[in-house]
Amino acid sequence: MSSTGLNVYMPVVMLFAFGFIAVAGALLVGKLVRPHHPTKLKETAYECGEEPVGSAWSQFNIRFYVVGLIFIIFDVESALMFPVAAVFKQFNEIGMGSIALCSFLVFIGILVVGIVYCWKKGDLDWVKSYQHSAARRTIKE
Amino acid sequence: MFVKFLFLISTLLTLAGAIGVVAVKNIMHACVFLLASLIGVAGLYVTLGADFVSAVQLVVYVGGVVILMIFAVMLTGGDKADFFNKFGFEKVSAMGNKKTYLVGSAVLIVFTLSVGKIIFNIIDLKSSKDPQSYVSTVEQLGHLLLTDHVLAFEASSVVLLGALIGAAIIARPNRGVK
Amino acid sequence: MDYTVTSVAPIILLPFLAFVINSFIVKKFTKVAIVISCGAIFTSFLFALRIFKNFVFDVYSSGYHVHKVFNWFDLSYDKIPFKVDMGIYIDNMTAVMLLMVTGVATLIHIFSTFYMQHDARYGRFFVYMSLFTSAMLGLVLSDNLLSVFIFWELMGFCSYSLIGFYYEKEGAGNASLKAFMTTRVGDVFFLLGILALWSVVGSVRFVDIYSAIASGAFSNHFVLGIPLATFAAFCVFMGTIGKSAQFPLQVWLPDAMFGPTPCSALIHAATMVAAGVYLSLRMEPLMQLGNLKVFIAYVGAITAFGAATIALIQTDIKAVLAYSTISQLGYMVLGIGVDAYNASFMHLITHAVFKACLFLAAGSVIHSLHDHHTDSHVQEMPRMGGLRKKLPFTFIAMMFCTLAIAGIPFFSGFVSKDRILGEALIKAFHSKVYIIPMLLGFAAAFLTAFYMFRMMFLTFFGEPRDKDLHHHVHEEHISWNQNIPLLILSVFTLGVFYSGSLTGQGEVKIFSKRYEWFATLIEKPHLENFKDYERQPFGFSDQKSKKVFEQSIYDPTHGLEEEEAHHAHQTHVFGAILSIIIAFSGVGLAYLTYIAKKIDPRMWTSRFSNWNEALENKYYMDWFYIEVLIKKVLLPFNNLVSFFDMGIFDRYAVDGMEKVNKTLFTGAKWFDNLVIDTSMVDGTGASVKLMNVILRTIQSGKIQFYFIVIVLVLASYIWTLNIH
Amino acid sequence: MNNTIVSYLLDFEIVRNMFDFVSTKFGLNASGILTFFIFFIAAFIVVNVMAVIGGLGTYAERKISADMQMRIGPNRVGPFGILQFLADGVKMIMKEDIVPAKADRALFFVAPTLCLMGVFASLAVIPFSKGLTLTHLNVGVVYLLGVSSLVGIGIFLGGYSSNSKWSMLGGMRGASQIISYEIPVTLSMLAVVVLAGGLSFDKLVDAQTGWPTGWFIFHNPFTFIGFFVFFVGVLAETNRAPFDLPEAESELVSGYHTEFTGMRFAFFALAEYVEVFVVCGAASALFLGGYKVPMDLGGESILGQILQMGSFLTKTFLLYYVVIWIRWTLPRLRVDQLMVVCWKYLTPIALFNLVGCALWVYFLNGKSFYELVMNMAVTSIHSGGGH
Amino acid sequence: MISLSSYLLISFFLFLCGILVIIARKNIIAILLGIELLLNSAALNFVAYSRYTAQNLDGHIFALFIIVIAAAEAAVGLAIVIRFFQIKESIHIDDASQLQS
Repeated sequence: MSSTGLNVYMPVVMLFAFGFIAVAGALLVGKLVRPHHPTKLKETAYECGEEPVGSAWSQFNIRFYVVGLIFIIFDVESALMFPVAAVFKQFNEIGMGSIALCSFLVFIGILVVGIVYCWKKGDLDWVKSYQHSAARRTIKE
Repeated sequence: MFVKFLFLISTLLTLAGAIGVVAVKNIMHACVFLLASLIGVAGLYVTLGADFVSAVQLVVYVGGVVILMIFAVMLTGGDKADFFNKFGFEKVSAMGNKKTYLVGSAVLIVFTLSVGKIIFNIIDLKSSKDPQSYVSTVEQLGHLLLTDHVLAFEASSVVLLGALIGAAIIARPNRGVK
Repeated sequence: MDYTVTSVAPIILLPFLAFVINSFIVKKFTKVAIVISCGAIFTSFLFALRIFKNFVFDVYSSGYHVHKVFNWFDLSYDKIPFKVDMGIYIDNMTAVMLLMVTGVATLIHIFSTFYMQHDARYGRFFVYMSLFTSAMLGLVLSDNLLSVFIFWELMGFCSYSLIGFYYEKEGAGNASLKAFMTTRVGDVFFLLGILALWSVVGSVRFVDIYSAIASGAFSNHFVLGIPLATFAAFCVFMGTIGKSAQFPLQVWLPDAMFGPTPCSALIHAATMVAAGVYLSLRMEPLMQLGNLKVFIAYVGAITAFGAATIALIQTDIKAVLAYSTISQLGYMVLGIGVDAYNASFMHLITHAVFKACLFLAAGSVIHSLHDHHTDSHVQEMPRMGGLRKKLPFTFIAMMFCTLAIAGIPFFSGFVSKDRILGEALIKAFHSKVYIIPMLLGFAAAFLTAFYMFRMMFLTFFGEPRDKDLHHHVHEEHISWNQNIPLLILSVFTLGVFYSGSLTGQGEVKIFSKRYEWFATLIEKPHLENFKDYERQPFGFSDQKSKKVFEQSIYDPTHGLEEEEAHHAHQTHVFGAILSIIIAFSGVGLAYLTYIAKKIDPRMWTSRFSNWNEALENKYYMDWFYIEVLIKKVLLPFNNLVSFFDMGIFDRYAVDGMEKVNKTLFTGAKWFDNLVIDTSMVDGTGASVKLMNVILRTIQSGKIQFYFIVIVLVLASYIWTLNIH
Repeated sequence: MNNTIVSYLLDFEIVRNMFDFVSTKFGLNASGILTFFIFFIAAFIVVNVMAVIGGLGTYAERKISADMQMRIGPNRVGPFGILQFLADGVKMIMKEDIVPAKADRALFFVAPTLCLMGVFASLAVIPFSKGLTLTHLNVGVVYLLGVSSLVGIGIFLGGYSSNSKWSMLGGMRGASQIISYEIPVTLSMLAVVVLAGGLSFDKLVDAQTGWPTGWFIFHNPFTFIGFFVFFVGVLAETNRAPFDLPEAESELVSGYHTEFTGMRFAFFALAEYVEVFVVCGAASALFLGGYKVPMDLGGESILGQILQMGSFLTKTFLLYYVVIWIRWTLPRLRVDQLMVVCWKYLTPIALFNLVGCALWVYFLNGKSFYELVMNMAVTSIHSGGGH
Repeated sequence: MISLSSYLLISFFLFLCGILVIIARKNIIAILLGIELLLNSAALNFVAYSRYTAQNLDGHIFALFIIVIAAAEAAVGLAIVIRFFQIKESIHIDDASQLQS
């Protein structure tokens, strides 16, 4: 086909560009047509009519991080699993399926060990661990 | 043709992102700049014919690492010094000052000189033909991961397991209370 | 499949696997762990039997060996080769060693299940034992000095942890530390030797060293003016001295008896101390090249004699055995010194068998003698006596072994020791230098017979000296893990297993099949075979084609001329008769002293009182090491260094500045406090601050500072590279 | 290596002639330029069609909800109010663009941009048909995952940049929910990849057949479960009900886009609706035979492509309808239930499916359930004929 | 087309930026960002070399494992940061200069 095989990535770049252009262009076009009368009250954050106190950028609970942590590990492992899964069938056809299956299963088994550990330790349930910690804190204090 | 274009914008994205990570004062912006830089690196991978690596770069970095970084920023209490907050923000927004940047640039100069002594005389920016045509690497990578590098494949899963358990133990909410 | 993979690798892997598994499960399932350990070592014993059969019965050839090499890591940069291989090298010596180690270890494991069963750390003992056994097997199987060194250190660690097994007991910790440190001295030299060999040969594999020696690569290499061959040989031999407790460094072995008796049997009698001798035997051509034989002979003879004399006055049964071990090791080293290669290795094997048996027997004696007042086991011989009736099987086994070690004919000890002494005699006839070692050897033989029988008589004969203790001893019954191992071992103290004839000379034909296998198969490495030697890569499976190695036949002349051989035979026969006489006289003297009570031992002690005192202080060796070497030499050195560090540097560099500051300040205030005051004080103060800052920054926990240092070091390294 | 719309069009004589004509006319190798133009036109068409579909999505949502709640719904603008979304668009543009005082202005712009870029970029690999699709990257599935994870960052930044409590909570929830539910989705995709033996969408679709018997959803029991795992997962990833916690009106006013007005909000909404279409398309391509038509009617010709597109869009819109239907049927989950559903039910099930598929491929050589049954029937008939 | 040296220069520049971030920033999370830059530059080098000099894909494998390591490093490092923040209420690097809190 065409000069290099990389042309297949052309649409990707274009679509990124479209995404950007859409937002930027629309905002620019909007500037021309839309009114702009900022007032103090408009520019305060909406909190159901309450006066916003302090910043929203306060500290969040650590459970979010634990979830993200488990996610990234699984994400990486599945990303590594993709090529293996892609060639699994070929290996099975050329008769090396047992090797592929064994390494695949070992990989998934180790993955399962991780999730089982987190399950047992209560990292997966959202509220309970938090309540435990809160209860302990109150007891401790 | 398109390759050069892609290379160009990826390079621009990468370097701009890197400079932004170095320069900006707001760590959330730094994270976004890092995101840009990583996407640029993914584009560079594409120009190098490493399609799967670039896809994994997108999945893992863009989808995983950056989100984790942002979470960590939020968990350590945001980034602005001028808000009242009991977690010591004035420390959190310590994104370096003149002194540290001076020291860093001095070290960089030394490092650049010593590395440049080697690379600046072997460098040529306008070399010639394209080495290989672009082919799909997924199957080859799968073969390699199952034959030559199978041990590393399994070992990486063990590494990740260790990272998961260790990080979970470290970051567990009710750990400090015990 | 490859021979090394199918039947050699399991020997080392199984015990190691047992160690790995047990170290996880030993807390929960102690029984399972013990079964695993014993099963693993027994399985590898079966494998060793198979190898022994392949080597001795299938191919009956002295030159036959299997050598497989695999690449450990390869850091070769294009011009500079840096490639480290590991490999497995098996010849007849290895096969015999494997059989001995695995067999003895199996029996000791079985005995330990009886001896240690009431112990608190029953399971952990077996974990250590498995690791130790696998390390010993690896050492025997390895084909280069580097892996030998690795396993060597591994065994050192195991002995450290096994000597300190009863760490709550008084002095056990110190004993383990002593053993560790003392052998460390030898290991440092050993490592030096390895490096020296590397510098010449470019490899540390045995075969490469042999070929280098054969091709005379060592000529005109010198370190510090002495030939490098001598230097390397001396360093390697220092390793032997440290490991198998030769003269200057023998102090650790007696203290090593703090460990449980089975581990004493395995480590400090049968195998580990033998490893040193094994190494010297492997490197024998190097010793030859380095003209170190006389030195070795002297070291061995002195060790043998000195240890035997110390053993005379010991009252602790295990101490007697420990000193006899040192003495027997001295014999082996003496054998190396006097070119009795074969005999020395034979003595290694025989000694391993009977000394293991002796220790196990002593263990069963100690185990049966339980003092209920102090709730402890008794090891003192003066409190024993008359145990023959109570412990008949132990008595039988121990008697066999005692006969063997004392050198009574028809027993293994006689065969091997007598051959060593015979060779020494021949050497002595040839050159005057060897006369003293020869005499010391014979004297040690006499003493050996004496103190071993003294131990026997004090333990088993006569009237029980501690009635209450003797009363509590239970009647011994035959049981699979108490005395069956002893009896099995004691069977193998008979000479016929090692040599056809009583003197170990000549050959015996039965059904036209030679039964002089030991003297025939174990030979010095023929260097010329290694001149052009190619090794097979790992997995390359051939049996090195048994056809290539024709069956070797026993050569009664040992390759000597006619009258030479005749003379040698006469000398051997003379030596044999002499040693028989000596042994019997020793036994008789012991009999007169301790059974017939004709002679009062106190008479000896009073007559040689000052010598006796020296013996009781073990020739002041410990005193020398601790009082003189450590306290007078090492500590002052340390103090000097630390003094320079703290005293000079801190005081004068840091505090001194402040002192200067103070004095200047006072002086300034004293006569004038306008100009000098401000300038001086602030200046010096600033300088003090500066110095403090500098000193502090280096040690601050600032990660970024460390990172900067790393980057700069990296940069400097890159700067030094020159790539064109 | 990849077949794109260009490589499909180049099979036609006309196109090649056109290429040659232009090349000779301008005396240069015009293939690159023409490729660019074709791609540009195609991408432009796709983007606009998608925008319209997203707009229609809002309309359809209102209509269907009205239908379910016995209302009439929008009926003023155009016939049946079908032009409602245009009116909405005009209104959005005319709206004043308010940026809160304490907001992070830069990220306030970046957030919707990231969302839209991610969603549009994921359109590149949606297989409308074998030929007339933008491009079949050979890492299609992984690419889809990667770019769609941009949306999560966009949503989070949207919550963060508008410095408001509701938005912040919504953003955090949205990000954590999206990343959590990415795991079961990825694992179900892996199961399909194992069966098909390839990552690009054309490989994945060509491994199926036009008849439902050859779809991956009916391939074996594991994939049958896996489809539902996948569907629930993508529902959560697009913040659709019952997983719309990030924009839960009742708790957080409007979630991460509380502070967004005018076009910015419009882009968030557009991104959401287009992403729903994208994931429905992915689901139909992975599990429901994608663009396959029974008996490959039409084959490679344009007509065949039209038919394929028809079958693909039919399945996709059916799933789209199901999505909306679910939204107006099921109540919303609590956040703890959300996490429990993801980590304790979907992920283990997905892992189980993955292992099951691997074993299926290993032991049954990847034959589908239907094939096995047919073989059994055939063999039994033969044996029956035997006596 | 594009030469190897250009990729090397880009990755070198990334490396420099990473070093500068690590040295100049005082915020631990920012330092982790710098580490990500370093790892990316290394991976870029690997892939570039595997395209231009080597004929095999080992460079890609290396890049994959670098990504794996980077993910693990980010997970553990950020966990440490968060724990440290809960103890010290600060993520200033200079507060992390003692071994015990």
